Amino acid sequence: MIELALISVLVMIGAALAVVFVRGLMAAVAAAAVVSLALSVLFAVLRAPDVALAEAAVGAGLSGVLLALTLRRVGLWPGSPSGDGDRE
Amino acid sequence: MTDAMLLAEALGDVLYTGAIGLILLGLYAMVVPRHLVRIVLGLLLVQSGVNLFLVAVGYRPEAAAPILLGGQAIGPVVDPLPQALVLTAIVIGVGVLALALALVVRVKDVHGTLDSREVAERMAAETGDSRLMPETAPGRGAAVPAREMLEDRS
Amino acid sequence: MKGYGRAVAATIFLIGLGTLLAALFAALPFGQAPMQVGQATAVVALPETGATNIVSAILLAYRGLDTLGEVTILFVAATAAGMVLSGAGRGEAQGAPAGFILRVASGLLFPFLLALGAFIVVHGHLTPGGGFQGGAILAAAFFIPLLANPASPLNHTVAMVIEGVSGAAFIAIGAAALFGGEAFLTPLFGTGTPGELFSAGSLPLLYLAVGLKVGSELAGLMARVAGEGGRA
Amino acid sequence: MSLLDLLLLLSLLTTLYLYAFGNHRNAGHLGMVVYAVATGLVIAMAGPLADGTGAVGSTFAPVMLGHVLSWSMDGLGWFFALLTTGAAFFASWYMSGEWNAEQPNKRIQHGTLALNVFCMLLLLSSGDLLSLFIGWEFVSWAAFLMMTQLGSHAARAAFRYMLYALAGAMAVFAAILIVKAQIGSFAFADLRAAVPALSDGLKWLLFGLFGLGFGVKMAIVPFHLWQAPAYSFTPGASSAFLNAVSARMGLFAILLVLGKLIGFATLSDLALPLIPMDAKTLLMWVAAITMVVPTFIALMQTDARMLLTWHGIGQGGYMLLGVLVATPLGTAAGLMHVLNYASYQMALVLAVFAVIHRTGTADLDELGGLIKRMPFTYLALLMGIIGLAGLPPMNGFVSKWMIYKSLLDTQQPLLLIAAFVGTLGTILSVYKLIHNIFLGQLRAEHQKVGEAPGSMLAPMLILAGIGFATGFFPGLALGVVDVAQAALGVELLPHGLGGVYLATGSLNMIWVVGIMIGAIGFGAFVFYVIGNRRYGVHQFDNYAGGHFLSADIRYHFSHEFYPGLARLIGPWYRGSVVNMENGLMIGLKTAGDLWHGAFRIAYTPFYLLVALAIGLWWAGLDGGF
Amino acid sequence: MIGTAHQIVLPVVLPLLAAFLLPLVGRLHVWPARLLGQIVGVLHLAVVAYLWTLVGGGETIVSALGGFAPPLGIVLYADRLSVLFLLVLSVGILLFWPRREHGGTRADTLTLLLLGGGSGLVLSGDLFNIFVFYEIVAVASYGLAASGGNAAGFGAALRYLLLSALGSALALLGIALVYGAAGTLNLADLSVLAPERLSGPMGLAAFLLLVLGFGVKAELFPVNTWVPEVYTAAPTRVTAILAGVVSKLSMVVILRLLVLIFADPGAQTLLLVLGLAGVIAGELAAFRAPDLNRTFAFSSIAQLGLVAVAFSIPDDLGIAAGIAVAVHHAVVKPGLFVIAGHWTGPIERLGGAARVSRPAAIAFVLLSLSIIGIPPFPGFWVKLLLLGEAFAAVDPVYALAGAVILAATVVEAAYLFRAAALMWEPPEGDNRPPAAFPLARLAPTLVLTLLILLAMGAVSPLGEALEAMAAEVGDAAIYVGNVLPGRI
Repeated sequence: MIELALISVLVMIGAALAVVFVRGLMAAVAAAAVVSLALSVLFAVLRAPDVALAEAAVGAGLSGVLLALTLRRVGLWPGSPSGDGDRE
Repeated sequence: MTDAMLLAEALGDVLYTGAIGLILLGLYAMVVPRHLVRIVLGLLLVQSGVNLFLVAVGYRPEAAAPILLGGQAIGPVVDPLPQALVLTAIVIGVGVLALALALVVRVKDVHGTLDSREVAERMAAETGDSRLMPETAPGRGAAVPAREMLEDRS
Repeated sequence: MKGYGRAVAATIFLIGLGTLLAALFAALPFGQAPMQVGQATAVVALPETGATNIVSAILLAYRGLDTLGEVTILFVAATAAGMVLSGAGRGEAQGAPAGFILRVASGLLFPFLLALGAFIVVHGHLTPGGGFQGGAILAAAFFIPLLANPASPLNHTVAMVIEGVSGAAFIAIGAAALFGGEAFLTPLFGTGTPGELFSAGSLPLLYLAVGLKVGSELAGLMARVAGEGGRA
Repeated sequence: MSLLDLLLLLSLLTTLYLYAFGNHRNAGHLGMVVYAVATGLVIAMAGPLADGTGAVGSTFAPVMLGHVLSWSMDGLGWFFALLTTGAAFFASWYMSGEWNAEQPNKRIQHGTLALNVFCMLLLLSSGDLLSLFIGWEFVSWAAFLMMTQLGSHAARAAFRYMLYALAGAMAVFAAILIVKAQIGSFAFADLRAAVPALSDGLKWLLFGLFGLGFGVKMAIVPFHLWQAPAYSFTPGASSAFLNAVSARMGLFAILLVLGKLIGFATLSDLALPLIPMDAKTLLMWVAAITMVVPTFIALMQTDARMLLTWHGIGQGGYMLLGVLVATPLGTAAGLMHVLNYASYQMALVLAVFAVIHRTGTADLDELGGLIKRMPFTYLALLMGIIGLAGLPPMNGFVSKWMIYKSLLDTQQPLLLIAAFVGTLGTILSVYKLIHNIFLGQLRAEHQKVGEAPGSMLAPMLILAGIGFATGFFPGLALGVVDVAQAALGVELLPHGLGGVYLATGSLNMIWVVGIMIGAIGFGAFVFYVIGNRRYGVHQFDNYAGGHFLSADIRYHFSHEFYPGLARLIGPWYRGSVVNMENGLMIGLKTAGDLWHGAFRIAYTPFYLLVALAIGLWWAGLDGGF
Repeated sequence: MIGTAHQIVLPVVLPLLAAFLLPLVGRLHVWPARLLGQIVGVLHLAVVAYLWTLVGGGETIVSALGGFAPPLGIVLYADRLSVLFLLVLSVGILLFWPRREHGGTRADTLTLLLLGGGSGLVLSGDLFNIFVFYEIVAVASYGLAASGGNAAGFGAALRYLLLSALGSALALLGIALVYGAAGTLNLADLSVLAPERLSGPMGLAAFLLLVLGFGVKAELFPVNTWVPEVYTAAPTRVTAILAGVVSKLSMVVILRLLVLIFADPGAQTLLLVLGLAGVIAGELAAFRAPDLNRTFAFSSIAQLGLVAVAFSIPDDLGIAAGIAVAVHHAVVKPGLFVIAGHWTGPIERLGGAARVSRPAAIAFVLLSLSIIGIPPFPGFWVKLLLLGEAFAAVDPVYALAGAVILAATVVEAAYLFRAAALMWEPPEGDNRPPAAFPLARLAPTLVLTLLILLAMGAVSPLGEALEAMAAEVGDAAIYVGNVLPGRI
């Protein structure tokens, strides 16, 4: 169990580093979703299934979708018509 | 000190480190980068870190999840209260996130930029002279005279 | 370079803050928190409310006002987001229907997600999950078809009616107790047989209201951010 | 209902009435009647006050937040109240006739005058420290309202005054709150009883705060910068009233709090470390500097009003010095100087405003030769400057002589020299005043100027006459002073109608004036009758260097009147105090800009981060987590 | 005597219920929805007035929601303090009900939610529940801040949101610390347990986090950077509500926390330092503010700093002074913001304002005098109460704070009267005088000015009521005894 926690924390911190420092915002958003997933694993480890479920559904799923939609809307999604890519 | 306690301590260290790491990285992302989306992501990280800490506070080694399958209490359970709190906090978080993103979309719309400093400057320029501007003017804020008025007036 | 100055200053403060936080957290020995209220609740939750999921019992019974507040926050956020975006231009990537696979998949997914969400919501008082998690899935169920075919707008009126009525229902269920001279949100209908679907008194009803409200609000939020908010 | 109630109610109703209906042409007359009645009421109060311990209380005593506010007038307040209502009477008289007819904002002028009178009476009858502070604020703001009447310049000057006054008021506020915290009461008697038990540090603190607060109103150096412009840019009668009375409120408060409650004796026991000086001597030196510096600044003024108001600051120094001597003679001198100053300064200011009324200017470079055009104004001004300069036969001489004498008696030669230097400066500058306005060549544009109307002449002449009468018979004024002196607990000064009678030397003005008039009459007799100088020279009938001068050639020497002195004083003129004030303003602005900028920074969470880090560090300081 | 009137929940759920249904009504037509909103506002006021009749004599109402005895369930707690601020909230929101903006009925919905959330904030007796209601208020205020539909409004709202949400996250961390250390969230329960479990650095750290979190809305230094931006960019009425009412609600929460849980010198010092820094920063920045809106924004930061200083004085009268400052500010500042909202633009352009609209200029002067603290206006008595306490406090640090406040008063007078004096001047150069003030727009200001003038005549009764209220609030034992009878 501790191994799982350790791996999840490592993944989480790594993803969080990516959220902060990676250049593209799309990648950052994806990394944020990874943070949420790792977090939900941690919640499961902590015997909080409700929270894990919520984090996975809301944190990783919904928030990620919202962020992605926003990026698309403000033209930071690589494929968006008038977008200048996701560079800041 | 038993193995179980050592193990719990190690788990605690790992989790606390994770929570602190998320909080610090989130704070960094809110303070240093200037892109508003990045700042929003930083906020997300801080919230996640706090949530993790809150759940970790309620953890108890060798206790079951607070769901009484079969309708019976079997042994100790981990503290359900922080879990309920975190559940609430997560939903609050997503609400705030959605509003933040809506504002991001709109700020991009009206200011033409998502750079925090530029937005601040444009706002200062706009509110320097008059209050209500026609809203359908993306990228407005180039009103130089208004900016001058904000400068030193003896 | 000015930017670096800030980064360096922030890093210094953050390192200091991290040390302090570590020291602070260390003062709360892991796994040994007093948590007296939590444990007390865990003991009495089942007999008092009839819900086997203690977290749900806390959310709906002991801390029902929190939950009301929480759905309210979503509602506030949705309203505010609607207001903020109501004058905005349409999203940039509108109009182009998604590919065949997504369309078909969304068609298949819709009933599945709907059923899953509903299941999670109504079993919230028994098993992990509940109004929020289920509501999120319901929201996805309604939102994915929208992604697949942007031309078919989310029916805002329906969403709004669900949103308003379910919120009002939550308050109405809570306020019903007031007329009996009890406090707001006092569970009704007794506890039933723990573990059964129809148990835990009015809690499943509350969770249903929460699930519907959360689902409609989240769907509305996503639709608005996606650029569908112009008409609401 | 006591007499005090009646007095306060009367002035309050007058204020309300005049604010509403002050535009009526009879407002000035109404004011005269009211102030005459008020003066009568004040005089009627004298009876119970004469023995020094009595007081006329008010039945109005509201309880505010558990503090009973009380008002009661003792001899000290009575003395200043008499001054106030009297000055208001003359001011109102001045405004009753032609002046009244030509002013655009009569309602405000009459209303603010009445308001000031009311507020001052309230202050003068305050019965505890809290009502004293409330009265103090009222007086400050009422004066502010009076000063802003003319807008622009006046408003700026008034604004400056307000900042000074408010800073002073805050010092007073702090002081009374400290008193309250220490002795648990706002009552005068409690403070008086508790003073001996207070620590030296606390006494210094109270001395400093009260001295600062009340000193600002008195315009003692270095808090004097506001006064001259603020008083000068106020219209006519209001200006005269402010000059005569307003700054005296500071003296009243100093006498009441530092003199009566804390006690000048207590102050002289407060020794400064390192240098041989105590708190009282320190204040006396401040008074001495206030006598000298503003007087020489007055010398440099080119605006008649500014010249007079700068003198007003210096004259305040004499009064403060006199009362600080604290002997029967010194106290009487200081208090008498208050009355004397009020009479001649009012006459002077009213005369100058009469000149402005006729010529439209008070610029000393733009006037001259008005003696034939406005002879009665000239007479009033002449009598006034004689009083201001402290020369016989006017009353200014009596009080100044008493001040010199008290300094001599208490062996303070340095202060005596300062007083003489101040008087010298006064004499020099008042000559400039009368010369530049009335003597010399009449300007072409003033050929048609006529004498001021009777409604304006009468008050100033009567005031000048009072100045002469109390110079001739100082006993008239000393009798009034006795009441205040008794209330202060100072031994009464032995005096008669003609002057003071002391073991160390007496002054009998009846003899002085008598001899003077006799000598002057003899001189005139010699000059006019024996010397046969019976015709006057026409004002334009002049020549210089063998040339006859016509009226369009300016030969009237008025610009840069004292060039040598100007070179001497010039560097001091905009000196350290002005720089200090500027520096303070610049510092304030810079600090404001810094904070303002800090709020405009783009990365606001940064503050949160910093505060959090520092706060947590601080929280962990004692004992760690 | 404890009444267990469960109606206490009505001020919370009534507006929420109406808010949920308002969009449906608004779907039909706008005006019935707006009418519904305002009717509920009036109803709220009526309920609050009724509650006042219940608690006005010193009684308290405790309602354990769901019938679950505290500390397991959430309790709502109404004493005079709570109901007083409910009253302020209710009246403030009714006076400044938002105008009809382009967002249809959404502003009305948000206002109702603000009303309900704010009511919950002052009534709640549970730490996390307070957090939830705080978030409702916060999110509603983000939305309202952007409701002007102007570009600056969106930017300001976003930056406000980011700061405030970060603060909330930190407050949640503080709550986590409190729960981790004490194991309960009920304020009364915490009050009993705090001396044992939350004393020392841990409690101080938790308090710091909570104050920095809740302090965002209370405009506490240094988390008040959003204030000038939002108050300038938001619609006037929203500004009036945020500055006048919402900030006070957060201060009430901080007061409850301070009195019940963190009643130790460290926490008091912290609040004193933050409050004093706010006073200094606010007054100095206001001194250099370019327009009236920013002037008042900064001045309100300073006033909230005064409240914090007052609350930090370890004495019941300090609490009374703090409440007095808060209520006084809640009455005065919205009125001033209405004026600032109409006369925008640089202060220098105010020339001629008094000629254009004398009532507005006079109201400005009267309210300014009161806020500076000139007798006989209520502001003076408020300052007397505050400073009297500061100078009487045992710790000489408070006397120093009092001196700073006195000095700040002079600065305050300087900038307020610079503006006031300008109003009576003719316009500078060929500037036009500011726009005339329609009486309808000025009405709230006039109402509030009248209120101030009326309060002048009732200083003593008000002061006594305040002191009684403060004595009740300041005694944690009363609170604990009411919520958890038998624990003390």
